[in-house]
Amino acid sequence: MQFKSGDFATAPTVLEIEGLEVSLPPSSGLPPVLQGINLRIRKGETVCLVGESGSGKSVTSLAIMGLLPKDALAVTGGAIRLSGTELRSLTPGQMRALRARRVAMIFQEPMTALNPVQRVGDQIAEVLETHTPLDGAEIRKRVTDVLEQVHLPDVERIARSYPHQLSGGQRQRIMIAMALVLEPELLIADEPTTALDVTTQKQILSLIAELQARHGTAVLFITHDMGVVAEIADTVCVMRHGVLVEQAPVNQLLRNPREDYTRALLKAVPSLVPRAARPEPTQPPVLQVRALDKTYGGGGLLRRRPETRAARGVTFDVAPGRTLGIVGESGSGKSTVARCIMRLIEPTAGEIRLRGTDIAGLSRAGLKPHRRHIQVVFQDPFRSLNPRWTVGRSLTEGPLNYGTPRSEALRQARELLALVGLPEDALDRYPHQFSGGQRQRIAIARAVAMKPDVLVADEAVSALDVSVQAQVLDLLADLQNRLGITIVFITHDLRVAAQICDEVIVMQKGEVVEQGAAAAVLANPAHPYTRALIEAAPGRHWDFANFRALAPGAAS
Amino acid sequence: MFGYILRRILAVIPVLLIVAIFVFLLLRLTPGDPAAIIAGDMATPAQLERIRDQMGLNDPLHIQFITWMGALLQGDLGVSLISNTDVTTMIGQRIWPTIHIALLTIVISVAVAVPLGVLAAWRHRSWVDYAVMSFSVLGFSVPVFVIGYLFILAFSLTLGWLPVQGYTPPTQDFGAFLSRAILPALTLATIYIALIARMTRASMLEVLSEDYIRTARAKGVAERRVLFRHALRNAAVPIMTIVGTGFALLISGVVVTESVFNIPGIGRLTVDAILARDYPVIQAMILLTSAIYVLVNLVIDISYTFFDPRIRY
Amino acid sequence: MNSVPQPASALQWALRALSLPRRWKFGLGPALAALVLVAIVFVTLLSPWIAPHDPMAMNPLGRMQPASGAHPLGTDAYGRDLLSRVLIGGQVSLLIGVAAAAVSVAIGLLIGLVAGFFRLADTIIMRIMDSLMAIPSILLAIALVALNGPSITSVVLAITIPEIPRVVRLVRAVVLSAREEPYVEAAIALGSGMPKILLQHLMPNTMAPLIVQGTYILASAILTEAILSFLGAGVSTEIPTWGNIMAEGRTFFRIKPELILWPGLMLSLCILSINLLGDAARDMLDPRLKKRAA
Amino acid sequence: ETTLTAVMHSGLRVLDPVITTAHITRNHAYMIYDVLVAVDENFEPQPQMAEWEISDDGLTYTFTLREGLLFHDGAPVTAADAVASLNRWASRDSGGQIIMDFTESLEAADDRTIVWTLSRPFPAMLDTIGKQSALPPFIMPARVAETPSDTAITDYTGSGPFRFVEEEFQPGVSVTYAKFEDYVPRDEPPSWMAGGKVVHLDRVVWVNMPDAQTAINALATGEIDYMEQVQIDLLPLLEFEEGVTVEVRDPLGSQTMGRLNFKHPPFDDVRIRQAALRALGQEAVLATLMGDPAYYSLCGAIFGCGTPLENDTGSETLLAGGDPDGARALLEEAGYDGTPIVLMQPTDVSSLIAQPVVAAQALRNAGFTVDMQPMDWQTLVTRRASQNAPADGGWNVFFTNWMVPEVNSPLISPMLNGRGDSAWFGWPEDPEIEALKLEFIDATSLEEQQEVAARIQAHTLEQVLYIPLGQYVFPQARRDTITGMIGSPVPVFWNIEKAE
Ligand SMILES: Nc1ncnc2c1ncn2[C@@H]1O[C@H](COP(=O)(O)OP(=O)(O)OP(=O)(O)O)[C@@H](O)[C@H]1O
Ligand SMILES: Nc1ncnc2c1ncn2[C@@H]1O[C@H](COP(=O)(O)OP(=O)(O)OP(=O)(O)O)[C@@H](O)[C@H]1O
Ligand SMILES: [Mg+2]
Ligand SMILES: [Mg+2]
Repeated sequence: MQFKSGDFATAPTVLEIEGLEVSLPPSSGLPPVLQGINLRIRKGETVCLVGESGSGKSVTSLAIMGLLPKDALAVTGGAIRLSGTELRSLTPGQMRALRARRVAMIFQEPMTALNPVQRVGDQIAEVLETHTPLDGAEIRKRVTDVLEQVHLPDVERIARSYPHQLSGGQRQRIMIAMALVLEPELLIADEPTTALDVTTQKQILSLIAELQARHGTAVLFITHDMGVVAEIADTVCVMRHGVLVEQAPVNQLLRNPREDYTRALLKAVPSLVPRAARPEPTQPPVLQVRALDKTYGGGGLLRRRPETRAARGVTFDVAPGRTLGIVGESGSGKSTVARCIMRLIEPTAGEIRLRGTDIAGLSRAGLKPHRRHIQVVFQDPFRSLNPRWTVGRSLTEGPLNYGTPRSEALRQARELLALVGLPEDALDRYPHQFSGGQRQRIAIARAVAMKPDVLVADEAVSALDVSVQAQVLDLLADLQNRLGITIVFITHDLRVAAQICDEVIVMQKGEVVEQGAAAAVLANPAHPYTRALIEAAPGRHWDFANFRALAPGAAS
Repeated sequence: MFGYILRRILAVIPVLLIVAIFVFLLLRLTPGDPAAIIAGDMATPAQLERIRDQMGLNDPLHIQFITWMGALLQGDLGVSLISNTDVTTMIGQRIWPTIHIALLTIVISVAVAVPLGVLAAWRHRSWVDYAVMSFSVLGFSVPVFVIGYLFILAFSLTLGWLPVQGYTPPTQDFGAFLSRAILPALTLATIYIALIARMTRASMLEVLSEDYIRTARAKGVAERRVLFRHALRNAAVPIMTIVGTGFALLISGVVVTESVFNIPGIGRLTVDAILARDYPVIQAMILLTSAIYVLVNLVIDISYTFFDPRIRY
Repeated sequence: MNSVPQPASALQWALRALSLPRRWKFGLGPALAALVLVAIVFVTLLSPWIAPHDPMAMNPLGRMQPASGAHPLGTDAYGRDLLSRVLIGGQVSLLIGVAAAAVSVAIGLLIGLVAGFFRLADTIIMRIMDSLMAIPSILLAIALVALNGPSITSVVLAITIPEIPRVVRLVRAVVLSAREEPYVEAAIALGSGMPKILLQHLMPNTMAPLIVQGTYILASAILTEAILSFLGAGVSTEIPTWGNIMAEGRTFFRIKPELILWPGLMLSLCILSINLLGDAARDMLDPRLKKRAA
Repeated sequence: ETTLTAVMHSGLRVLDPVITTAHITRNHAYMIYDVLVAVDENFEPQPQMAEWEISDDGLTYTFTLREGLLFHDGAPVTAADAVASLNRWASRDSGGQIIMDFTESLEAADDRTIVWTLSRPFPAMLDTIGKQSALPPFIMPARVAETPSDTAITDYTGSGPFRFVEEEFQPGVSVTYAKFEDYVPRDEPPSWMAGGKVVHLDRVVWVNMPDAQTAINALATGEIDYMEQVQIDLLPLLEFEEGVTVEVRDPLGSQTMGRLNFKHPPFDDVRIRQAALRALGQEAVLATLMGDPAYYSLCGAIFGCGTPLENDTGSETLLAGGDPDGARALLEEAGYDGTPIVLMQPTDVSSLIAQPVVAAQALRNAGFTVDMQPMDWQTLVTRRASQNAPADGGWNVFFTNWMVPEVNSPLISPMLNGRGDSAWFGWPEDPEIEALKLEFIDATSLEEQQEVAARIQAHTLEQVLYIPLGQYVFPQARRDTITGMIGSPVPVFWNIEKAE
């Protein structure tokens, strides 16, 4: 494994944070969210910020941007300097002129971060309109370019689409494009690739690297994916509970982590080597999907827009107690399949048999008795939680629907919160008061609370740091052992897939291109796309848990 | 979408049919006798009876309904019982002043209220917010005629800038139209400004706490643009609803302003007709307003899909 | 520095003494508003005992008197005591205003939720609403009074029926946007029934616009009542209401503006307080606007 | 070109002066039609379109049309037109009906001569066809006058001093008249509806302004020239207005009155009717209605004060402000059981709003139980025609106003009809009043008429056929640029000059 080995001793400092403290309003009586953060990023350097979910990574980046939520959080101490300018003393106007042009940020949750009522192309163009004197045609050209740079297919259609018409990964790439389009001095990327498949991720990472090489962009990269860290970091910072616990060059940190927490974190990184196969199932499949088709309709005021065939002839079976992984390109139709299975959207054609019944054509009322047997964790945890409901209320909603008494439901909810590693007082808080990973854990807890037969998890762990991720995966495994839950697990993370899946299907452009036992597919990919996927897995030559490189050949 | 619009336009027909039956029955349930108004105070019961016969008011209800519907299907709205004038002509004379003033009112209201509401939401709980609130409260709770009188007192009687009353069609003399229409439009606009500003504020407050607003700011977009391009459009659906239903209401005429400013609009026509039980005029007016409502509502519904592409029909 | 208790803190102290739940942290504005509203309702209810004169007793030879000791606000065109009329006027006005607002919002909300959520219901319900909207309340009022005789119920109905479609439209519009939110899908996936989704997930989204619309209806119902009563389709003009006191004062707008001023002031104060309270309630319903409290 | 813009007391909607008795329609008719004979300010009939001769036996009236009379379409006015118009009028007007009862023949002898032969003398003949209210016999072309009298006419050709501009007519909003250039006025000076109708204006526009303050403001700024009626309470607004004159044009004004329902208890009992009369006082009603004593006068005369038949027998308590104690005693005596009396209150007619309110209070004071029911005028008009019991959609009391010229003679006053079901609403069954009216017809001199009238007055108030509540008049307002208005109960627009 070759780490980046840039020497920045002479490079000018782009970002310098000294003693940063961010607090909740004094009336809350809670300790500061961030304490004494010191951080420096030099020209051309990539600093990766890793750490527990909820440790303050996003808050740090928002503080730099000067975009902390007004009534909730405020910088209460320290300094943030961009190339020597103290940002905290700038007027709002000066700060505005700086954003996107000199510091750009990619936000963690692309669905909520994009304006739902504007075409994504226009949202990118707006950056150019605001900060450059370019004319309409030039702007359009630049937008098309940048969309191509982030490897979006069908650029014309995508630019014309509204956010809700794009897949999670496509939205994330829109965010990335928006941040990159002006080639800023400092790029803050808050988990920019969690929703991307590894091939796309690789392209994005190289795009950022390219930018860095050309302009000396300084990058603050927040991620949970140690593979990515291994690939791109110059320096790694580890955060926990609002404090920077360790900061070291990547080489040193991966080989010789100083802090116990860092060691624990690295130990939790799952291996790319598929786990040992479980015995073949004997029971009949609990979920059967046959020739599933989904076409998104065109619409348009007078003229019909072209349609999108998001799923074509998808067919698979899952036996009780087994885990099926769905991997594949972003925009290949994974979420579409999941939403069809859940019957949240109407499949265009095909059959979905849940415990023997075809639910593809059932009415709303007819579906109700089946709902409790199949649950979902959405790709977009924030939007899938009602912002006006406390977490407790969301967690008990399902059980209450099926007759669990309130006190019992609450007790369960509290247990589940503990299981997913959230404090008990979370029950009374609202979704917007949590970090991205915390919200995802809430969403998982909500689905699990129903004790379903089938759990569809759409990128359920991608926003979690590896240690929590490991806990959650253990939790799922445990549930599976105890209750025989069947899991359909949609993921980009081949490490995760390798660790928990019995079977894997690989999707590309709405079709299943490869299908089989996890060990077989991941170890000996037959389809060229699968092979490309595995090739692209970051950090696949490093054995994180043991702080050393893998023996050559072990991974492929 | 095109099919949807077509369906909605076709839906006018059943709506009008329901309204027609409903209004017809409602009118026949209300006491009142157009014959009496025609005949005047001195008429004897026998004379009244003869006039009623003459006007067909003594026919059985279903006959009256069929006669009326029959004529209606041929596009004939009938003749006013009181003035013997063709109803189509009457409405034709009276609807334009109402439409012109309604348009002017809505334009003024939206132009003033939306920025005010945006400002109030942006400076939530500041003096701007409270000032907008106080203004709205006045707009809600002061009778329209008071506002009208005050405007007349100020602009016409004291300053002598504008005429007190009357209406000139814009096609005839646009300057004269404006000078006469501006006060009634402003008067009506006070209520609508109040309502729309409050609605804008309420709706904007929800939107301003969304993540994409933060994104827009992160792009370095000017605050004004953040408010008007990003937030307002997301907040637009309820605002549009209020504007739309308000416009529909204005189109059906506002009696008080029409009286205070002596505008020959359809609001007065309707009320006069109701008070005189001039059945053909009332029926025609209500049919007309419901047709207008259906169309205005269609426009509102279509505008939703423009403001919020997630809305589908 | 200053040991004299500030009115603000005195007020907050008073509220604390009433031991309102701590969650109900009022600002000064809403607290004042609540106080004003309670005061108005109180005075209105007690008016038969407080009012210095019989509000209906006429004195044709003592019309339009200026304020005096006997008539603190003067007398009206029939020589009736204005103060007594304004005090008692709140009874019918508030009843009609509150009833009209409550009924139209409640019914409109229910219908609007259903119309917004179910496509089929939408087409049918909204066409019916379109037709209802076109019926002038004057006509309706005359018909209702003819059927039931003059009563507050008839007036409320006549005002409410054309108002409901407007509420329905508003609610529906909000629901149309909100129903596409993933949390609604999540609720469906969790097996929540339609009533629950409509009432618990979608309804809170409609609160902010409904509070605005509701206070507007309240105010306009009070004013419309006067118009109806002057067309003989409302409550008797003998019984004072804020609306008909103002409407009777219309002629005297320039001669004796007090006739409009006092009832208008009462009405404005009511609407202002209700608005302030509504805003406070709304802020409380929307956790994102609420400052984070421990 | 001079245009006079006038705000009239109401909007013009009905254009047929025979089918309706609405004052605005009558005013309109005086603009575009002419009459054969007209009463002058001394209540004397004078020739207008025609001179007359009466045969010595008083049975034959020969009318000769003036030369040069033309309709607006250019056709000459002929005797045949006049006969057709008189016939149509007589089929509607109560006075006309009486004459027709005595008519042997009514014929056009030649183009300009009309011969009207009666079967018995009818001394009030000329007064009746020359009356200015409520239904004067206007002369229309024969083709129009042939329309049945219960169908509204649709051709508005007249021979009066103004032409109706049909294209500019907006019912209830505005109506435009243009000077009829070919009109030949008489030579005498104008006096009420008689005399020369010389037109100095090119156009007259009547607009209806539902809001009284708007009209006042418009008058103040000169946007209009004339207001037919100014609400008394608004007079202070014009007081200091330069260039505006407020004055009374109509010397008689109107009478306001209450009418009881004879068909149902309690007012089928004369004592209870008398109690109601005693309960009321004119001053309270008038003061509330008008405000300023300059514009009302207490008047107990059913034929109006300032008229030849004036007499106020029996009205003492009304003039003295009521006698609640006397009323209570009468109620006691009659054994009134407290049944609520239904008092209809029209809420949309400004000249009738105050009476019910004041009366309700006075009646309650005297011990009546009153159920005052507000309603719009149309509802009232329907309901007053109902002979049902009050609790069942009928009524007990309502109020109305008549112009004095509409009640100043027992022959025309609708309130004095005693023919039960065919009488005016309230339906008194009173043969005695009918007999008295016949005596009145036969009276040949004013003195004789006054004597019978006094007995009618006494009888009316004793039986309480109705309760006269006094007389009032609305002032008019004009810009000072308007001169030459003649005083008369009907506002007319001839003789008026407008300075620029
Ligand atoms: N608006 C807010 N109000 C109150 N607390 C908040 C708010 N936003 C974040 N927090 C809290 O601040 C802490 C840090 O959150 P932050 O979003 O920075 O976490 P993170 O490190 O980005 O986590 P993740 O990896 O899960 O995204 C968390 O405990 C979170 O609950
Ligand atoms: N509502 C919609 N209307 C139109 N097109 C849609 C809609 N939703 C998704 N699509 C399109 O369907 C395709 C599949 O989307 P889907 O969300 O299933 O992808 P995915 O495999 O989940 O991708 P990711 O890993 O990026 O989440 C994409 O090309 C997307 O643009
Ligand atoms: Mg985060
Ligand atoms: Mg997806």
